[in-house]
Amino acid sequence: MPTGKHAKGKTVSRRRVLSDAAKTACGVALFGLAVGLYARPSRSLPADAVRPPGALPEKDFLGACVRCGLCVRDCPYDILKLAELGEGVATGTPYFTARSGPCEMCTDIPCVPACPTGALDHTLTDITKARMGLAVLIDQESCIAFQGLRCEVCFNVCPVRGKAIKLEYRPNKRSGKHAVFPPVVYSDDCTGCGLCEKACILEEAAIKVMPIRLAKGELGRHYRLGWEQKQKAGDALVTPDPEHKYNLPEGLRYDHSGRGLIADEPAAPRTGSALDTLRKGIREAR
Amino acid sequence: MSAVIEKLGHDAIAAKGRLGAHKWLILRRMSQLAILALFMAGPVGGVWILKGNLSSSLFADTVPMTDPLAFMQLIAAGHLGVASTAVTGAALILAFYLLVGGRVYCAWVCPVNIVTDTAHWLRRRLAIKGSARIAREARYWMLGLVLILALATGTLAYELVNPVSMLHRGLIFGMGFGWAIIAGVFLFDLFIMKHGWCGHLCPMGAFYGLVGAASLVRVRADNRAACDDCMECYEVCPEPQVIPPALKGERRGGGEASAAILSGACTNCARCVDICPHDVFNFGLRFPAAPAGRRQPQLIGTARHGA
Amino acid sequence: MTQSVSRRNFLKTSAVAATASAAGISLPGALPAAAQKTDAIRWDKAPCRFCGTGCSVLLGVNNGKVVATQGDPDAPVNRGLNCIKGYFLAKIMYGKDRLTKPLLRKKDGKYDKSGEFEEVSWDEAFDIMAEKWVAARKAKGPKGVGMFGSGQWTVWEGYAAQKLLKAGFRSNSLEPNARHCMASAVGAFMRAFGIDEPMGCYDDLEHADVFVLWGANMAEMHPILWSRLTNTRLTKKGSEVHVLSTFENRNFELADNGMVFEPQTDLAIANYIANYIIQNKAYNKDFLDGHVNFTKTPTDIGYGLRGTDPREKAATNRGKGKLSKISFEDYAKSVEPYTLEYTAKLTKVPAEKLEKLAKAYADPKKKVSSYWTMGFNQHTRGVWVNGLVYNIHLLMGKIAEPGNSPFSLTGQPSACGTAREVGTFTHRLPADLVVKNPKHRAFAEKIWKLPEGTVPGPKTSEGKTLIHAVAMHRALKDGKMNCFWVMCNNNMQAAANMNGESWPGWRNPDNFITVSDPYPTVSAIAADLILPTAMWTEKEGAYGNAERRTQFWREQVSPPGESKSDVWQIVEFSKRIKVEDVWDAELLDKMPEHKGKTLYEVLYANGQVDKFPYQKGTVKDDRGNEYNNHESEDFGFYLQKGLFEEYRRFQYEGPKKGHEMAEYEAYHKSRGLRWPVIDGKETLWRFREGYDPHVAKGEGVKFYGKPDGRANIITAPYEPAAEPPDKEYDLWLCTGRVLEHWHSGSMTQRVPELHRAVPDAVLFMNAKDAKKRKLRDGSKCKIQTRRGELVTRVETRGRNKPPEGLVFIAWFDANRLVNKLTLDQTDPLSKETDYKKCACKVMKA
Amino acid sequence: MNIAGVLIHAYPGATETARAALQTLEGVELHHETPDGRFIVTVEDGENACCDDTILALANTPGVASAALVYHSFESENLNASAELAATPASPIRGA
Repeated sequence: MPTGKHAKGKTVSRRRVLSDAAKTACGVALFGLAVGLYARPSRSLPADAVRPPGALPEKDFLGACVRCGLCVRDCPYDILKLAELGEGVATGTPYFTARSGPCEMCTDIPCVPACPTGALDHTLTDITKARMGLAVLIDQESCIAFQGLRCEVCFNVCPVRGKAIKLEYRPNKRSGKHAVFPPVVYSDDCTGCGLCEKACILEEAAIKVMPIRLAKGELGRHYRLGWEQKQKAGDALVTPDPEHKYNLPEGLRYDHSGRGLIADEPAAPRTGSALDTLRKGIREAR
Repeated sequence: MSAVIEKLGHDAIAAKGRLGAHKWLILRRMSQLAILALFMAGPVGGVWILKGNLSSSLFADTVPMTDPLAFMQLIAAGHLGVASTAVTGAALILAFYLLVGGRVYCAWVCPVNIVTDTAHWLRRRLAIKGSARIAREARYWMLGLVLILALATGTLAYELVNPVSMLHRGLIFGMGFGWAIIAGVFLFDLFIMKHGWCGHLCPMGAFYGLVGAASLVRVRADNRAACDDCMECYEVCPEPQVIPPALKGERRGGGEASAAILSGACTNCARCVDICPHDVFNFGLRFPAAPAGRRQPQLIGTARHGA
Repeated sequence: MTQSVSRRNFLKTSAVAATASAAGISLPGALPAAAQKTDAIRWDKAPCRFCGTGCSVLLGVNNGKVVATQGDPDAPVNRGLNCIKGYFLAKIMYGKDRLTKPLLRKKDGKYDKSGEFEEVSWDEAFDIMAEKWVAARKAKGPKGVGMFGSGQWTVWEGYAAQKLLKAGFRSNSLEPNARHCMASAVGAFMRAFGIDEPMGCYDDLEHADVFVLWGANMAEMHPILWSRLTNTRLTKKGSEVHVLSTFENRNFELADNGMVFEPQTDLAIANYIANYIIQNKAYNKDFLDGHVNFTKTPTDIGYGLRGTDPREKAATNRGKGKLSKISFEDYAKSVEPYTLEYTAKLTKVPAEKLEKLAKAYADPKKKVSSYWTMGFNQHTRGVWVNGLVYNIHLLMGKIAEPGNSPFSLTGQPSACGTAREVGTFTHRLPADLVVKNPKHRAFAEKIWKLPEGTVPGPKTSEGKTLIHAVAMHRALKDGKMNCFWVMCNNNMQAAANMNGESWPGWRNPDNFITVSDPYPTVSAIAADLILPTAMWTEKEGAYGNAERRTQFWREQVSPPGESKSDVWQIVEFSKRIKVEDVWDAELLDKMPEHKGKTLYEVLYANGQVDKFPYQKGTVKDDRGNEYNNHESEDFGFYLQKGLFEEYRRFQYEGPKKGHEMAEYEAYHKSRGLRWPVIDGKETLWRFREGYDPHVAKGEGVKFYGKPDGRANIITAPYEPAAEPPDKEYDLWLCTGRVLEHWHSGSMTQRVPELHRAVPDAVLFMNAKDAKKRKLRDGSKCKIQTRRGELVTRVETRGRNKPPEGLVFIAWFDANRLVNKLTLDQTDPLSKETDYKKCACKVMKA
Repeated sequence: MNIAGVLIHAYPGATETARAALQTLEGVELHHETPDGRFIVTVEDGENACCDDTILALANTPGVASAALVYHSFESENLNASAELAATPASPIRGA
């Protein structure tokens, strides 16, 4: 750094130079402290702002995005916008809100290659592998599908339906003769695109895209789910028992790992006479 | 000195005509506005020549350009796996400014320069005196701070408040409260400190200053023999400390100084070229050191103004 | 102060009510009601406005506006549940662009075909309409005028329309849009059983073990019935669900045996199952001997296209349907060619799936219920394929008993109640009577107190009178029909081949088209006179759902502006037609007392329809709430009750038994009664002794619709489709609906949430087909057929997954008029349009 | 503000005297009478008769066999307090 020596050859004392430098340094450091403190809260993304597909985890993303807006330009559905000062999202960084403009999950993902710095991870080529967030059906009380009504709009509009979101079939205990079709989200496949949140027909969406860190719990590493392990291994991890034998009364069998006690019903012969079928018909109806 | 201020530029106008005396200023403004227009053509007119903003952009979907300072902040923030587009973009811009002159960015591209120039012009019209005393080196501390901030917070913290990217991105993508920071810079330059932001604080200016130190195209005082010490170039130059070596020819450590203004701080804004009635200054390369004397241009009109 | 005083009164009333109830004293007058009404919403029942399931809902009305709805917890069909459309019933009447005044195309003050719409009064609207209708009737005879009604009409709207056309204008040109949806089902019922409407009911959903869906997207089109079917599948051990469809849809999620077959080859599948039953001797010999005749139907009957079409010229037995008796052996031989290998190859369905289905039908122990809707009915061999499933059920004797039920599901809320039972078809009269039978015509004239010969037969001195829906648009285009009144449907958007037939027909300069609708639909835009119509609970009404359940509702809110109900419009219009304008002098001489009268006095103020007095407060519920009835207030008598009671006489005194209904007031008290209702007792399963009062003791089963009490097994072969794909148009095009929207979307598209959920009709396409045409999910594409083209977006990840070679698109979108693409091919017997299969090509747009 | 609903049983044959006596009591209002001599009566605070005393007094008015208090609503005089009381939301779990 050139020292402040004046052209006129008047020597400036070293002390003065150092004190000047110190004053400048302090002023700048104070400014730096202010900016640093301001930067800290902006690290936490508000829950309803969702980063574009392929975005790095939030902390790394803020260190990788130069706020250039090229991804905003290349989104064919124009849902991305750059955060403006005062919007709670780090100024200039791209985001979308699921309820008003969800990601339409383009199969060729035009926004990712557009990012010059790699803040949107260029290795993402299959849109179903994107993890922008996780849809969670938070409010089961207001979701009318949980009450037994036939809605399933979120299931119908999901581009990864049948994997990211499935309908669970349950008998409707209250009505006794209907079924209930509650939608269930599976975090392995949900990309967090937000199409379900936008389509939800309630005044306030019952299904919302949450940041993954808020939505996901985590199984202790010390424990595994037995049936999943068996399926993954393809076979029992510990060799199954040899065949069991039991003392049983006549006409009964015992299925060890299945349904337990089984009575063999004699097959009812089909009588030729019309009256039988008639009487059987009414008996069964009652 | 006040007499000089009122009649600032009259001789140049007398010598080269109103247009000739503002040639470089007009060219500069056209360049700044043209770049902005190219960026705005997309969202406003649907004509996509230049996409993105000054932090990073794509020319005709092929040529990537990235702001090198932003690139350095990325590295400092720990994002080492920067994608190739940004690397080529930064290299391209760096090479360009190495060629054309580091702080050419400030004079010919940066939108905030228009803001600070207006403030400076207004300051002169309102004859506001008094300027806070901050050393010009403060911007180098600011540059260091920007990189330390990126290192410490792991994010591009400075970009949250950087007026340059804020203004440009605001114009293209939506300003929000960004205008508050721009107004801050404007008022700072107007009331608190002459050439406050660009001259003393802007880390981008500092960065491009360092790049400019080695750049090829320079303003040269080849015709310094014709200088009649009217001091108008000192008045209009935002970085007056760069002029004496080239104009006066004495190098601090003695010996003949190069006719070219070598200091990186010079923004190649060519105000000196415009203002000087005797065409002492002109654009050239940093070599050769010796001034190439040139025939004195014919004076239009006869009045030679007083000292 | 006022607030606290009313609060005090309220508390005092509560005190009185509580004390009275504690002491078991019933208080006179409105005191208890005032105490009960906590949030000032009046609840009353109504059947849902949409599909044929017939869920009952409770409407909450607060100072003249529907503010809330709820599923009716006490309704047996849905027990408090609704689908997504039912959930929004409160919003469908309040679209922003609701029509409130009649609109007539005018130029410088006079009607002009190419003028702009201007608001006119009801008088001016009906005057110009009467003038046009009388002129057209005189000039072009019975076919000069025509009315296109709907399966969404209430029962009395259909009945009043029938009287206006058949008795008033002496013309049989009355068709419902149910021609597009249920005509094939009716044809098959009449040929097999001699009487219309299914013999089972919804309880079969709980009793059956096996469910077979033939071309029925129940999961989306009958959501609550699908919910009941799913519950049985989940809770009953050994129950199975078989689904047959031309593309994979939502029902495949629950299907144990889902089959995607080549369009039109369902004929072969049904014949194969019959063949399997016969080869394995699984048929119920006693049932066949006791109750079934074997017949065959003429083959190669064409595709209902215009006569000039080469395919029609090539048809040997064009439009013929006369059955002829055959023996059981002949029938066995006729289905013999449909072996498993042949059927599997033809249908492209894996053989083991076909066999699994056949086994389920053939297993005597398993109760089987078959369900079908448009996949079977909208089919160029619709009547045949309906009959082929009846054959299977008849072979096994699995019919008309709990759990065993071939069940033709109805699309519209009152296609059964109005179109089929009241008979608003060109060839029908109420309660299964037919126009071509002189005795039936005479009976109608007796009930209606009209001179003999008023109701025209199929052929009169003025030429042929019968004209079905598709022929109407052709007649409009050819100028044979000049006046057309479209009520309660959106036929411009719904009819096939819009560019070729519908649009030129309606815009033919010498035609006068009237459309009655609450909203500015595509049909309204194409019309010359638009009449603003009251919707659903803005009028007293009655619907009949798919299980013969007739449900009534009261007028709960007043229609907006000057809009009036369809029945008011029909009866008001009849005031402007003098009898002399439409009856010839010779007919009038037979009943001179009608001379000089208007059709209103002859048809409606005839001592029967105006029998019941009406004054404010006549209509009230058992909780003391009073309801309006804008029609009866206008005409001075209880119009709806009069029409219904006169209609009921057809059921009790008419030649055809088996359609009896309860009296008017009973339906206001209950959530619908399943007819025949004989001395207050409903019928669940028809033709079965013990369940059906028309079957005497000891008869077991009696198909009393047929003179000999025996049903018909009708053999029919597989015949190819009218327009299969070829080199240039290389894909099948299938059209249909989605759960979130009803028909042409004129109501559901105006509900913001439903529009947001499903904004536009996308083209469901197989991913491989898309890749071959350089298309991917979401890219714009153009669909083109020989008749028109359309631009929309491709969907390869959606709810419907078509096989390679077939694409599907819904027709609810007014911006993407799918029926520009479809072919106006029909089943030559039932004249029902086939929207499910024609050839198209798809390219990048 | 006190409002009470009281069921009065009169002695057989003494309904006339009971009715007359009831009408004289302040703050008492006769609403309904059944043939078998039962009265439905509401009791409110009068200027100088407090509701509770009146209820006690009812028991021993001539011709009255028994007076059973069935309904009693007491609210503080100012309105909004009572409004809040009325508007307490039903527990969310059970649903409105």
